[in-house]
Amino acid sequence: MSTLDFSTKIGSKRFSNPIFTASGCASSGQELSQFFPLTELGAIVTKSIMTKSRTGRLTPRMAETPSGMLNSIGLQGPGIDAFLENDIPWLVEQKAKIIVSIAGETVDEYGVLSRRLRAVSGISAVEVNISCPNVENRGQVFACHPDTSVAVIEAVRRNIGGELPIIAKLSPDVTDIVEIAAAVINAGVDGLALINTLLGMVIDTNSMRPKLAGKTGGLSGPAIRPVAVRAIYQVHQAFPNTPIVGMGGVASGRDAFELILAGASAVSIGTASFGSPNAAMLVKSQLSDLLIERGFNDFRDAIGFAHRGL
Amino acid sequence: MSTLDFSTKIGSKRFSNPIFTASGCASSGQELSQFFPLTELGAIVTKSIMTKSRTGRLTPRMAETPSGMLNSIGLQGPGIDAFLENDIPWLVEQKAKIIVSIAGETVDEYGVLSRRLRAVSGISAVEVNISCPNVENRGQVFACHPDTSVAVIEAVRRNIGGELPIIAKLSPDVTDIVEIAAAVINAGVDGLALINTLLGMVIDTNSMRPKLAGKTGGLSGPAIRPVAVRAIYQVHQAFPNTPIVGMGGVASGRDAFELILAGASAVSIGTASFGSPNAAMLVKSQLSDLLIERGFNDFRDAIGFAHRGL
Amino acid sequence: MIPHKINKAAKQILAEVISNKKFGPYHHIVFAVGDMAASIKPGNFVAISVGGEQSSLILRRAFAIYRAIDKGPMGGSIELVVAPHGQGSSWLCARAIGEFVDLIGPLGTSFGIPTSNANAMLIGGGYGSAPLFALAELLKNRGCRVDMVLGASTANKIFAPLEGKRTVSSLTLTTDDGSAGIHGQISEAIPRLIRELGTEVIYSCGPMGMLSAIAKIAKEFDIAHQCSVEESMACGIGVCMTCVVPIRSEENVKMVRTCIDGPVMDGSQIIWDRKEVSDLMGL
Amino acid sequence: MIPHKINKAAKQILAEVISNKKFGPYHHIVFAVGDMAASIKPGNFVAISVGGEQSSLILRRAFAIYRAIDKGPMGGSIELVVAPHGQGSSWLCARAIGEFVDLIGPLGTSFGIPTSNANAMLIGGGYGSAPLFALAELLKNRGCRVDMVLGASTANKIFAPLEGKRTVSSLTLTTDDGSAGIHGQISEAIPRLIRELGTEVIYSCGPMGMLSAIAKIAKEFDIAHQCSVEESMACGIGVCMTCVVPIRSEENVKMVRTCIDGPVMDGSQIIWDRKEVSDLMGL
Ligand SMILES: Cc1cc2nc3c(=O)[nH]c(=O)nc-3n(C[C@H](O)[C@H](O)[C@H](O)COP(=O)(O)OP(=O)(O)OC[C@H]3O[C@@H](n4cnc5c(N)ncnc54)[C@H](O)[C@@H]3O)c2cc1C
Ligand SMILES: Cc1cc2nc3c(=O)[nH]c(=O)nc-3n(C[C@H](O)[C@H](O)[C@H](O)COP(=O)(O)OP(=O)(O)OC[C@H]3O[C@@H](n4cnc5c(N)ncnc54)[C@H](O)[C@@H]3O)c2cc1C
Ligand SMILES: Cc1cc2nc3c(=O)[nH]c(=O)nc-3n(C[C@H](O)[C@H](O)[C@H](O)COP(=O)(O)O)c2cc1C
Ligand SMILES: Cc1cc2nc3c(=O)[nH]c(=O)nc-3n(C[C@H](O)[C@H](O)[C@H](O)COP(=O)(O)O)c2cc1C
Ligand code: FES
Ligand code: FES
Repeated sequence: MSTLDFSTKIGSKRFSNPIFTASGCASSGQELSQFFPLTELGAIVTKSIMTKSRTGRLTPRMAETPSGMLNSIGLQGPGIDAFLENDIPWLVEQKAKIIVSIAGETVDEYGVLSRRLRAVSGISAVEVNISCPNVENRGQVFACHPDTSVAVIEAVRRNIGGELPIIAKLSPDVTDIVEIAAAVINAGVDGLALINTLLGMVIDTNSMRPKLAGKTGGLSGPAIRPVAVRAIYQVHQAFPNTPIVGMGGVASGRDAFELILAGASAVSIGTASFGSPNAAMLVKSQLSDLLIERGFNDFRDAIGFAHRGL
Repeated sequence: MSTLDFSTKIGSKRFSNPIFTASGCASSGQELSQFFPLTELGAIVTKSIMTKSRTGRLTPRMAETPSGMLNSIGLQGPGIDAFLENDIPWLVEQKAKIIVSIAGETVDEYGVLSRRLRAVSGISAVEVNISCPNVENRGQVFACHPDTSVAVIEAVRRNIGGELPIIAKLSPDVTDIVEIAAAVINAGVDGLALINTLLGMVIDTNSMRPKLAGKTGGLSGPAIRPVAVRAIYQVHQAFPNTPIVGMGGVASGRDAFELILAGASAVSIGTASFGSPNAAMLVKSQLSDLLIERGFNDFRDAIGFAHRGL
Repeated sequence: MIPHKINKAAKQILAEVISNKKFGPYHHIVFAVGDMAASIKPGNFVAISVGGEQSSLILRRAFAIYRAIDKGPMGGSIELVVAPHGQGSSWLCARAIGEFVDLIGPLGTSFGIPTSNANAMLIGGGYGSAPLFALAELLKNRGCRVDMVLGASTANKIFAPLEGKRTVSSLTLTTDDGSAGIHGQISEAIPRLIRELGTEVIYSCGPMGMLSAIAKIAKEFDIAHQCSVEESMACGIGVCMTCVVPIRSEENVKMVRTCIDGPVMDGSQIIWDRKEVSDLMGL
Repeated sequence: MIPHKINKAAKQILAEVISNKKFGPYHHIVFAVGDMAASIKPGNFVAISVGGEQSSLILRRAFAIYRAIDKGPMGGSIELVVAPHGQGSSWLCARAIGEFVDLIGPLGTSFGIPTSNANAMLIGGGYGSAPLFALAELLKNRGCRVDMVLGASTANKIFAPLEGKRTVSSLTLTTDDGSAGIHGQISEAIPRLIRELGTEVIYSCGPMGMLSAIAKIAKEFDIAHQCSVEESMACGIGVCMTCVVPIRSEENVKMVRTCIDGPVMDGSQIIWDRKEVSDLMGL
């Protein structure tokens, strides 16, 4: 029997295995903990938290699409205070590895959130969701431009202090994702999360109106996997030393392996958890089998393997 | 029995119905003509033709993905001379409505192609595929930037003369598709074709290498339909008077109707023809039934209907 | 700090189809679910994967549990009433006996039972009547008077099996087209019935429009109203936040998940009017 | 100016599965195809939609026709030999009798028949032997001597049904693991056999590696070689340009569609060496 070192690293932090949940797809963790112990995850990435509590969007908030779905939740959440008071202590009690995702509407808000997090123990990293509409700049999302992306990352870096790894989560809806990656790496991030959802729309052909209350929504699921693989491959090619948390349509060990071969150091499970609450555990065991089958003793040897020896 | 005016217009040209083939998905037309008369199509859009004959890429050139596929053909084709000598006369003989798609690696090539087309009779429009790598500019595709897009369109406009409608085919792989649309509309196009494929990649988990010989490929099929609907909706919102040839994952009358409600004046069938050679005919009859069912007497009243009366 | 409403009994199983019969425009489908049956309460639902292995349908579909039988000849079983509506429900209706489906249940909240005897009115629209029959039995066993009102657009869309009818004290039917029972929308008939029957608590299940109309009536009469709502659900287990309804809270509006805080909810808490919600949210 | 090779007989039909039997690691599947059967020539293939209505598999799968029977008890029928390899072929192998599949055929070119008697060698790898049996019969009826060589990685992967074996003058088996016939790769056994049997023309079908090795041998012996190639096909009908193989042309390389100019092609025209192709293309 082969043994496998399944651990992975992002910045200074080590994770027992590379299977994470994706932000916004595991709620606060409590709902999934009914189906498996959260300690089995490499890490749980919390839903993006904002400074204040948010009601989010009206319904319908989702539309199924071929091998995918649109969502438009509008970042509903309790706000950082309630989050730190309720969610984090519970997760810490479960001994879960925690990555906190933060989101803001202004650069300042990201700074405020980071300051709140610096004193909190039990957190392994902060994921900066910069795919939010920038209210200061025509409502375009921060992740769309290098300068706004950098402004956010610098605010986080300045305020978070210590050695908590910073992961910038990028949007695929850009002309050149490598350019954005370069900018945030330059601004000092320890890792990247690729990819957030693609902007999409479904029109209800009965009502003849956009199906979602928010009109557009984020496309996720297996449909977008080829886009995720391409983005990860391009960015890993340009920056082979920057760890990438890969995500986008992963529903099996084979899918996770594909993202890892492209360059991901860890893989987040999002929409697949909606189809099956056990998805992350399934992916984890299938991936471990596949790695052993392919002769890997150390998971990290597989990262970016598709780039080598061609 | 209701009657339906199914005709549509792009620039000065009228088409008997709004169902077209998508460039590169109907070859020269001869292969499909075995399954239905080409006169049944609103128009056949030919595969993108270049100045010289091209061998295209090595195989594998395709990979199936969830509800989609990647292709990397590399614009294989006979070159404009052989095309005008063989393909066009045959299509004219069939009495097919023809839209010629052109592609170049330099701005000049687009100019050359346009000059060759100006004297050709039997053509209803020219579709300018600007999603080609620009060899003069780091290999980025023309459609990625407003300035390179405009340069191509101006070269076409200058050389084509007469009143042949010019349709610019845009790529969805941009930060702001409305910005690109604005630029080419300003440069004088008569219509837009939305969307070309999304850049994607599949890694073969057996060989652990990119599956396509060309590594990356274009993602098409139902998987990308929500992105197409969104792009069409955004552009129609900004420029309600510019006709849009919509495409991206249309496989049924319902799908076509969705793109039309978003703002498409015509709908091209691409990948669906691979699944079924009759796809365009199926879409056409289902769409006509749906329009009648929803009470439309004139197809054109349905264009962009999702924007109105909300 | 686990939200107290998570249904702790939920399990993911492969459930065998042991019967699938057409019943008017619906399919009455029975699944072998073993132990799960014992943990089911009236109002709970299940979430089922649809489309099979190569499916492009990636999300589960939610179905109210019509009946759960703890120890039948095939062990524990549950029964659903499914309308073949779109791709997923049509796929489910096409399952043959002996096939297995991936099923999670029981999910969500159940109907609350009055602590003392009360005159209960159970109102169901279309297949919305399905979960009300198990509730009727439970209420009757607790000594409540149970009046049932079932409506639909047309006669054959009323789901009212014989066995179910036996448990109720009165049964009133309504159809929009007058093809059976009272002619008109179900909500039009309710006020008179409440007065005549001395209704003290209302249970309802059906389309959102119907529930909203009933909530208004319940408010006018000032009687309790538990309704089972139906919002689009992507996950059914509380992780996606797509299935929310707006309820009143101190601040203004709170969006709660109908898969965890529902589907059975207090009708008076829900803000039924979209305009009111938008206004409260400052949209 | 229609490319003269388009198979004009091609039709899209719904074909009923009338038999589906396991045959070693393969499935032998029979479809009722009516009139289509009469237009089929050895070497033609069909393209089948897989995965059913909600399928995420959007492309057809290509399968060589093993046999076509014009007027059987069920009308015209065709038979395929399918290896359950990935999602699509596994789905096809799981079809029950009475189910219908969406099928287009006959597609592609067929094996050319020598105008005068000739000693023919038919070489098949794995399920690649399937189209060779109908060819063997045809050749035999035209007075040719037919020698067959079938190989696979291991014994049970050789597809060689009894009826098929009867039509040939000699049958040689090879397996990579030595579990049946000659131990080794099929191509290793060929040169000796060509000499012994006085082979004048080779027909082959199987994995690209095998075809390439045979092409080399055929060139050395300077004998004609028709091979049936297998490239990934997105459409099967000539509209997508994904299925190409490089052939020699005046200029340098020409990519031709194996679904229209193939699957049966002149082995000497194909440029088998990838490196050579890249070089010729100036890559
Ligand atoms: C708590 C609950 C209980 C339900 N109980 C029943 C029942 O007992 N019998 C029954 O026939 N149906 C019931 N439904 C509705 C059932 O889930 C839908 O009929 C089904 O989702 C439609 O799926 P489809 O694939 O056929 O339709 P599609 O239109 O293809 O569905 C597309 C998407 O929209 C969602 N959707 C579509 N219609 C509805 C709907 N009415 N409610 C919620 N989501 C919808 C689907 O879940 C899917 O994600 C219930 C729904 C909920 C939320
Ligand atoms: C002309 C021709 C004749 C064939 N005859 C037979 C036959 O008689 N019996 C048989 O079992 N198989 C045959 N094949 C191969 C058969 O098409 C593949 O087994 C099948 O496509 C695999 O599909 P899948 O969904 O099971 O695998 P997947 O790996 O899921 O397929 C994914 C994609 O890759 C393509 N692909 C995968 N493997 C192959 C392959 N070997 N050749 C071509 N495309 C492939 C598929 O078409 C699909 O688009 C033939 C192929 C061609 C081109
Ligand atoms: C319902 C839903 C909610 C999401 N919420 C967030 C969020 O709050 N923050 C964030 O960074 N990403 C969010 N995402 C994006 C996912 O984290 C992930 O990047 C994306 O869905 C692609 O992965 P998948 O295909 O595995 O779902 C959300 C996705 C979905 C489907
Ligand atoms: C095999 C293939 C070849 C294509 N070739 C071209 C091309 O030559 N020129 C072009 O403008 N678009 C080309 N496209 C893009 C299509 O025209 C279309 O924009 C895209 O596939 C989206 O539509 P669909 O999802 O209906 O296929 C090609 C697409 C495919 C799948
Ligand atoms: S359906 Fe996902 S949270 Fe309720
Ligand atoms: S498979 Fe499409 S051209 Fe051959």
